[in-house]
Amino acid sequence: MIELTTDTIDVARVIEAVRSPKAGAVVLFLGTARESTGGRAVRSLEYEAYDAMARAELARLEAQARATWDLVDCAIVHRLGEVAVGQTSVAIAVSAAHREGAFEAGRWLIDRIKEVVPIWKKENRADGSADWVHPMIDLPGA
Amino acid sequence: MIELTTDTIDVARVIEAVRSPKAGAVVLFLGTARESTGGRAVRSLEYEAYDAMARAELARLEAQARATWDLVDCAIVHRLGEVAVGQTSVAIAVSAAHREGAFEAGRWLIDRIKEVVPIWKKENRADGSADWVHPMIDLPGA
Amino acid sequence: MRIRVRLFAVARQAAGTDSVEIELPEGADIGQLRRAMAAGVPGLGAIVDQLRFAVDEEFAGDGTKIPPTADIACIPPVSGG
Amino acid sequence: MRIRVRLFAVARQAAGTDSVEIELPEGADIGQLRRAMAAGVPGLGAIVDQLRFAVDEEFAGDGTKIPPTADIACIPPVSGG
Repeated sequence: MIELTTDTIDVARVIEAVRSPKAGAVVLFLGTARESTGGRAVRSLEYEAYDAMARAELARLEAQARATWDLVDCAIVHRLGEVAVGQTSVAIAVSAAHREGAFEAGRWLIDRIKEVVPIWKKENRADGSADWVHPMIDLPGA
Repeated sequence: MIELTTDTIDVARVIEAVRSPKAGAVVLFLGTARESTGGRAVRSLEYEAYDAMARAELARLEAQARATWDLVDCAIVHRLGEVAVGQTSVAIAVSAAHREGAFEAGRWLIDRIKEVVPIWKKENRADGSADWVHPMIDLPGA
Repeated sequence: MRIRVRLFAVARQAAGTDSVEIELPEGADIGQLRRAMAAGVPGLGAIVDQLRFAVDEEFAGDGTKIPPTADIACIPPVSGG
Repeated sequence: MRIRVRLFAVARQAAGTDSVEIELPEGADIGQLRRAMAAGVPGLGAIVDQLRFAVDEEFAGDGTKIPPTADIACIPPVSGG
């Protein structure tokens, strides 16, 4: 299951999507908006996606994770638009017969999402400033 | 938060217990009752604990995980009594500033729980047989 | 001294009771308790090396002296999670 | 040929628009597009080496020839999750 949504992520639904009598383990990862980064107070995060390609990349990652760890099921939901501090920006749930595969797949999926899925985050700060977060880019004046 | 309970585990409550504006990551692990082990159909699992010591050991593990990974919060709920196939036997949730610590702590906690917390599982099988599961013990006739 | 030992899971099932009383010399240690349990409780002899013991809700090694009034438990290999 | 290139995040913000049109010789590759974008789109010159490009929703290396009717996007370093 792959979803991009501007609504609040229903975490219980993401977990239910992967539960199965075949699974002995479920691992869920939530990315949540922190109140500060680099010592600066954050008001909200804002996510933008290249929608069609983001879905395609997420589907490729899901397929690769299922094949590598013999997952029972896998669900990935990423929020777009504004995300208030404390709220969930991404939810990844995987189920597997045993816990080793579930932990490894969950960790791999979030690591890869942060490398290849065309989704970008803007930090809206308490002081009124706002910047796109681009790892590896040291923007002049940022 | 440490709980042993004979009721269905409310997974949403376990997650809410660790959510925080200080956290950028939440990792949840669920152990769920599988429909078969070693090729034999399972009807339900049944958990028994040395209650006071299990709570004490879980509290020691929580304290050690908090200190090792600088967790924002940590919650562990283990079910006792009969657990039907598909249901949750244990829920572990941790939150941390970053995902590395959250994944490592979650994985370490379930590994250690399976080594040191005095809780035991009995498999009630579809064929009417039932056995306590004791890793390392090769019981005569088991 | 007479020690009451809690039993769980396969040990409880083998003994048919959730605790047994074991007679030990004053100042005995967990190793002596282990051997007395293996000899005196049906079904425990085969798994004696895998048993752990707890004194007042903490694991205790074979060299630990048993306090006469402590809470003692026999802990077969655990299988929670 | 005239290629429309989608822009996102910092690239969109720097250009002040969500797509730009770039004139390239027939049979040009992604490397040529990269250099043309750096020269022609305000703000992109400083980050030209960090940009990736996608052809029809898949990442494409600098040697990839650009099909005239493909869907082309400029992908600054991503920061989802």
